[in-house]
Amino acid sequence: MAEETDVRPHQSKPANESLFETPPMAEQERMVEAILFASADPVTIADMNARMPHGCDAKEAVEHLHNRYEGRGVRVVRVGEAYAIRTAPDLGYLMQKETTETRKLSRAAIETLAIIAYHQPVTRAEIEEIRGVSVSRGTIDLLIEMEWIRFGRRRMTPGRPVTFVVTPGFLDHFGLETARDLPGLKELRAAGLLDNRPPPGLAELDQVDDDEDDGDEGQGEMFEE
Amino acid sequence: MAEETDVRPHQSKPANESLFETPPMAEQERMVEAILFASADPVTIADMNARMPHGCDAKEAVEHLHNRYEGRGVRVVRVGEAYAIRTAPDLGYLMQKETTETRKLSRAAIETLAIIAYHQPVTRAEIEEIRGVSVSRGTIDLLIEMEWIRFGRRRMTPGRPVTFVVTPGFLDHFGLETARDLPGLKELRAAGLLDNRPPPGLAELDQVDDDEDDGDEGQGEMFEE
Amino acid sequence: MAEDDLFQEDKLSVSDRLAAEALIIDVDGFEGPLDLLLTLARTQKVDLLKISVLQLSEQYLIFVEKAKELRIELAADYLVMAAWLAFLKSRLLLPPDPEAEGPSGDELAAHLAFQLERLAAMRDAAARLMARDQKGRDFFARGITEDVERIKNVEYSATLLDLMQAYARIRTKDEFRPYVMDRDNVFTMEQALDRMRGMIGFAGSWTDIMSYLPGGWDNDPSRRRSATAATFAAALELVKEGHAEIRQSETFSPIQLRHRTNRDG
Repeated sequence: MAEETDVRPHQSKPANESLFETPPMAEQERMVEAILFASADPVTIADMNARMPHGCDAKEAVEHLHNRYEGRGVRVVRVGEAYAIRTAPDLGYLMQKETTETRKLSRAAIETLAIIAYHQPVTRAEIEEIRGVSVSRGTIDLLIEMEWIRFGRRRMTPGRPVTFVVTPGFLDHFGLETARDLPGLKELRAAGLLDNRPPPGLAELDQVDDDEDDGDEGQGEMFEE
Repeated sequence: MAEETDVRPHQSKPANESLFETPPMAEQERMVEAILFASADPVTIADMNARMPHGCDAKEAVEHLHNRYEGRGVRVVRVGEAYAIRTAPDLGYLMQKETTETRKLSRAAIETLAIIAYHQPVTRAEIEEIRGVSVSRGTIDLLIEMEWIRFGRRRMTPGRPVTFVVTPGFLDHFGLETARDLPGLKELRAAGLLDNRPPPGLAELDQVDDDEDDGDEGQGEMFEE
Repeated sequence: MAEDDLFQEDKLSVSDRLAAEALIIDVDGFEGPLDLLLTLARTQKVDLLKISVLQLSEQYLIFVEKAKELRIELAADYLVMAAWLAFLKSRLLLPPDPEAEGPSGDELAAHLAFQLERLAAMRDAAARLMARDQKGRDFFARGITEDVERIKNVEYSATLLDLMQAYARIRTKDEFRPYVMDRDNVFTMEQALDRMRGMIGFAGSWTDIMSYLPGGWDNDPSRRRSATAATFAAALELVKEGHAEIRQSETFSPIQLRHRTNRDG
């Protein structure tokens, strides 16, 4: 009986096992490291064992490798029944490349901003009315993101539309104490910023505008009627 | 007095440096480890530095990492100006699954590639002169398509012929740090086999040509007369 | 010297004619006359530096002659080389003519020997190169890679002057224009982007971008055109921002979009 148990392992050994010694565990660890590194998908223990020389214990080798990578920039993770090497989660930000680019604000954005600055508080419908074209959500979002405009109080009219006002950040950026410091049309014209003469009949309208620019709270209502 | 010396270092620090301390080298090593593991292609030091926090020294970190992986299943290799992690060549047999069916290159393609690598920058006429046979367009196209060769600068000779040079992809494929590490390069150079040696007679006959061509272009004519 | 060489030619004729015949059968296997010469040179079983160029020339000429006998068509460059070697042979055999111009036979022979040695060296170098460990065969690159997401931070700039000019522009020009809603048939990229931002998160698999067209925009040709263009532009924008991946198998085939899955692990 005792003899039999002694003998059996030898008999059951395939020929290649006696010819080629099982590699030491350190070597097996190298193997699973290379396999996990190069594979396009996670690899199962069975698959690793199939690829490694006979007698290897991929499971144990993976465990050693897992411990070796503890605290490193990559780690050995289990994915279902398989294993893979992945970036340490805290270093995910390295997979991003940030570039900063200074861009001139689009014409749509600068016009929208100007209208908000001159007419605040102003609703989106009013901005569109003044510009003559619809204002994209992206433009408003951008200006809000830049912290140059913010939501003001809702207008007490049907639909209770939100209004937009400029922020202290806006004033700071443009070197203004208040939005009222913005020059009116008359001043713009005097400064040569307006070279195209107003169409006939518009002179009066301008006049009204300029007056109203001083009291900017009330301006918005003009368009609601 | 003691107070002053305490304060000075803080004052002299630029704003961003005092806000974000440069990570310790061990941490930088983790970072380059994550970056190199994430990429199949070699990554330049400049690219690593651009992705790592301000003040990091990717070059030093890569060196540490290189030493750490000495003897492991994967290793840090230099490819031209960049670095990559590759499996240890002795473990290639484990990766049969990953082996990409490499196109069987023709003898003409292999020789052309070797001539470009050893003689670069080299013109098509020079390749033909060395091989004693015309180089088919397809051969050059194939090598370009494999991203092993690319156009170099034009030769400043009549006709301004294009030259060919090998790429970092070539170095990567053959595990070369630089083109200077090509096997036997030194011996070939010492034996004068990489010289442009004008054929006798043509040197005088085509005096003008040879002067302008660095003495190499004239050789091809031998078979044309 | 001349007699010596003539004698040599006779001595060569038996074995070399046989060798030449064997080579002719395989003439397609040669990469040009220089390659053939190199093979012939190797039959001399001496260092390439010490080959007898005269003997080599004769071997080559025998080869060409034999080919003619067997009515095997040789490429022109083989014949050009034969003519040149015949000329070289005459230079080598005849006593140097002090009146003759150009290089001596010995100089020409030395250069041919150099060319053969260089070609042999390049062959050897090519073999050594191909014997190196190669990527994808002996060593391997990373199998699971991660894309580097490009995050573009845009800082917008505007001056007070820009602001005032913009306002002046609106107040002096646009205000007076009667407001007409003429954009019924225009679907803007911003609209498409808004729409797709909401939907892309649910699209885990490849989806034809045409399926992102808003309802009611796919019947009228002009509306469809506008919506398609806007959706395509918006899709590119999403890809640029790193939120989506886009592909097209070939020209004019459907363009497909999918949500870019974030790294896991």
